[in-house]
Amino acid sequence: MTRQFKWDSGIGLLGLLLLFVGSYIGLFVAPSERYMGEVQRIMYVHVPCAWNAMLVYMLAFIFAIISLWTHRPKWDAATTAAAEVGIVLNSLLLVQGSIWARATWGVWWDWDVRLTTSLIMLLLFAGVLALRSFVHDASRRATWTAIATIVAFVDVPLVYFCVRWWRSLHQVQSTPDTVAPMMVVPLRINAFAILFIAIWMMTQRARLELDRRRQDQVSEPERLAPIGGSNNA
Amino acid sequence: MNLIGQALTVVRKDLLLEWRGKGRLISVLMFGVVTLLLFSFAVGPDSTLLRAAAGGFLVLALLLSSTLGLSESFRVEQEQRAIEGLLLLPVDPIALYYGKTLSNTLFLMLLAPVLTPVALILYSVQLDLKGLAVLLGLWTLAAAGLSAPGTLYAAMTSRLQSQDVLLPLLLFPLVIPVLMGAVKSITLILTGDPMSQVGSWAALLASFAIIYWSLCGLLFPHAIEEGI
Amino acid sequence: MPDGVIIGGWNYVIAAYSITAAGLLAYAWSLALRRRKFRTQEEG
Amino acid sequence: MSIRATDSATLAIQTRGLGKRFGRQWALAHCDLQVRPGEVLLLAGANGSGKTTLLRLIAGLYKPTQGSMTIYGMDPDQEKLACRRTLTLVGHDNYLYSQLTALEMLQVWTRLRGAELEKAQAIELLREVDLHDRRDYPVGGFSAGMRKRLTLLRTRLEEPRLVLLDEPFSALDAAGQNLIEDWIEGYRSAGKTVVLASHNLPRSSRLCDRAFLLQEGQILWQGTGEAILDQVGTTV
Repeated sequence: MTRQFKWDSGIGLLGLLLLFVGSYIGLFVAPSERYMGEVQRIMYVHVPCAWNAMLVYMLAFIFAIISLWTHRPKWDAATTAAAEVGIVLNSLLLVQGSIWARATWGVWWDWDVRLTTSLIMLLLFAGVLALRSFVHDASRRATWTAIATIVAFVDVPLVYFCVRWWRSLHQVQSTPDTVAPMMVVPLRINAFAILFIAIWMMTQRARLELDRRRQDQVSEPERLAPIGGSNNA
Repeated sequence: MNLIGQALTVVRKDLLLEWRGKGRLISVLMFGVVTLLLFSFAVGPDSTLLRAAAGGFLVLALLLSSTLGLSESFRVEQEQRAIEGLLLLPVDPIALYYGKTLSNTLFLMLLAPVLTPVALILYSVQLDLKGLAVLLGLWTLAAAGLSAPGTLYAAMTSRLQSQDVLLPLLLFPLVIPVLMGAVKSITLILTGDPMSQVGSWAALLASFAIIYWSLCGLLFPHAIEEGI
Repeated sequence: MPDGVIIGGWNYVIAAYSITAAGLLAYAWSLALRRRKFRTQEEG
Repeated sequence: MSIRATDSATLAIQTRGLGKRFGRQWALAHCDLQVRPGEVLLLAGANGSGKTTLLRLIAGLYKPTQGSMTIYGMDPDQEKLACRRTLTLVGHDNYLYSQLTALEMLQVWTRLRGAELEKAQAIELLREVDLHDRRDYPVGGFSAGMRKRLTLLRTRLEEPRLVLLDEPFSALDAAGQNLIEDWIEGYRSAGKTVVLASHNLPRSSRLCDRAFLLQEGQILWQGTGEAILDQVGTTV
């Protein structure tokens, strides 16, 4: 237990450290972008959050399939943890996206493909956790969480293509045309930083879920002594 | 074969129940009509605006009515736990799922002949017979797409205290592709389709329906493993 | 200077970074709190 | 009355260390049951002693938390549909759709069992429970006793080999109770297995070959039908 505790806090701390380093480079070392100016620096947290949110949702999907297959509590805990951490990253993503929209287009919200998709994604997975909170029986809760996670994740690509078609007359994704090496470095560092932090969060959340589940696992009562004599078979 | 027979028995039973309880169908229809009316107040008496939004309003009326119909279809099952009576029989859960989904699809299709004329009149839209036929086809695809995850989630939430909140919460974000596809394609039918884009939207609706009919059919037996 | 260049905007950058930090911290804090609450519950 | 045959294939029901936990509560624990084909078994015990849980576990409506079982040699996990074909359970609920008629209910159930019910057969069945005059009325208008009788007809459709009855006598009048008693006698002579849970001990104890007394989810005592009356008189 204590050894386990060490590895995940280690990863968490490493992530934190990397986040400081990456953000420092992103904020103060990397050059400002030609058109976006300083605002482009938001990308150094925004893009890693986006990558990791997708990654964590995908983990939730994979864990959900395993959980449905094996019915093991640990996979249910992993599914829940991944869905919840995904929601946290997704929320951050939306706020950063909104700030980005404000800074570049002058509005707090734009029906951009990625922004819209991530909002719908957030609602999808929030629904999963809402459903979960209403089910009392532990094994049914696990099954239903897994099912809802699978159903929600399969929708993500559909939503993405749909929004893209829906917004067919819409500006091409703005890609910075001068990518200095000093822009790639903080992006990569922060991507790993957020990944490590997400892993730490997922392990903590999964442990919490397993502890809760363990609390319910009362062992079978002692066998009661049979009563009566001659009639007993 | 046996699977299809069982599914059709479930559909027959559901249609009979729907027919006997006409009040339910009529209430859901009235609800749809009322929403159509309310939408026109939200936009105001500007007929150009209304005409442009007619397709969207029509699909929203379908979507809002669908949750009522879906939760109703399982309230009947839970009233005297008839669903448990079905689960105790040697019925394949997959047959049960497809039976319920098919009858829910048919129920939603029944809304079209009432809601479409009301929308055409209220929003003063002209539509020829061919357009009407295409619209019904799109409506069918949308109904099938809504019913597949809708039946799964309606079954899962049918014994939870807050089904009324939970079902739309789960279903609405999920069926956004259906909503967008149906709104875009039906609007094109109503306002003209110069670039003939209806086909690709119909393809989107069809692929959503196919994906979720298969996926939810696979998942439903797990969902009811320990009863509902 | 080319057209459409955004000048300044440091306040947006600061807002984005601090909200991200605050969000991550808040969630980490809630995790720690929930686990602690659970542990005391189990002992009590 | 002891059973020496442990070959599960020759037994109608065999459970080994069956247990079911709901949340933190064990509703059933350490349940070892061996029922031979053709036996009529009575489960007795106070409310919450685990009778219903045991019946629902056997019927496959719950998954056991612990232990295993076989139904006529079949593992319910592997051969779910075959088990369902073998057994029938009538529990506390009536499984009815208020808007269907008595006749239609019977037809739906039979069709889902994969058979077809002739109208004449259905009327004959309904006559048994004295509902033939009401066959075309929606069951929503039926009294509790009439609904119960209609639902109990499920045990006579397609005639399963294992009949599980949870409180079959509740909500029934004396005539109805006599009828169910006759049915159970009929099942016994036809070689079917019956497990019933009941609070109506005077009636059910004279029906059964063996009786089990449950308390706090465990089988505390087993013996003959006559003996359970004395036993319950002294302990409960």
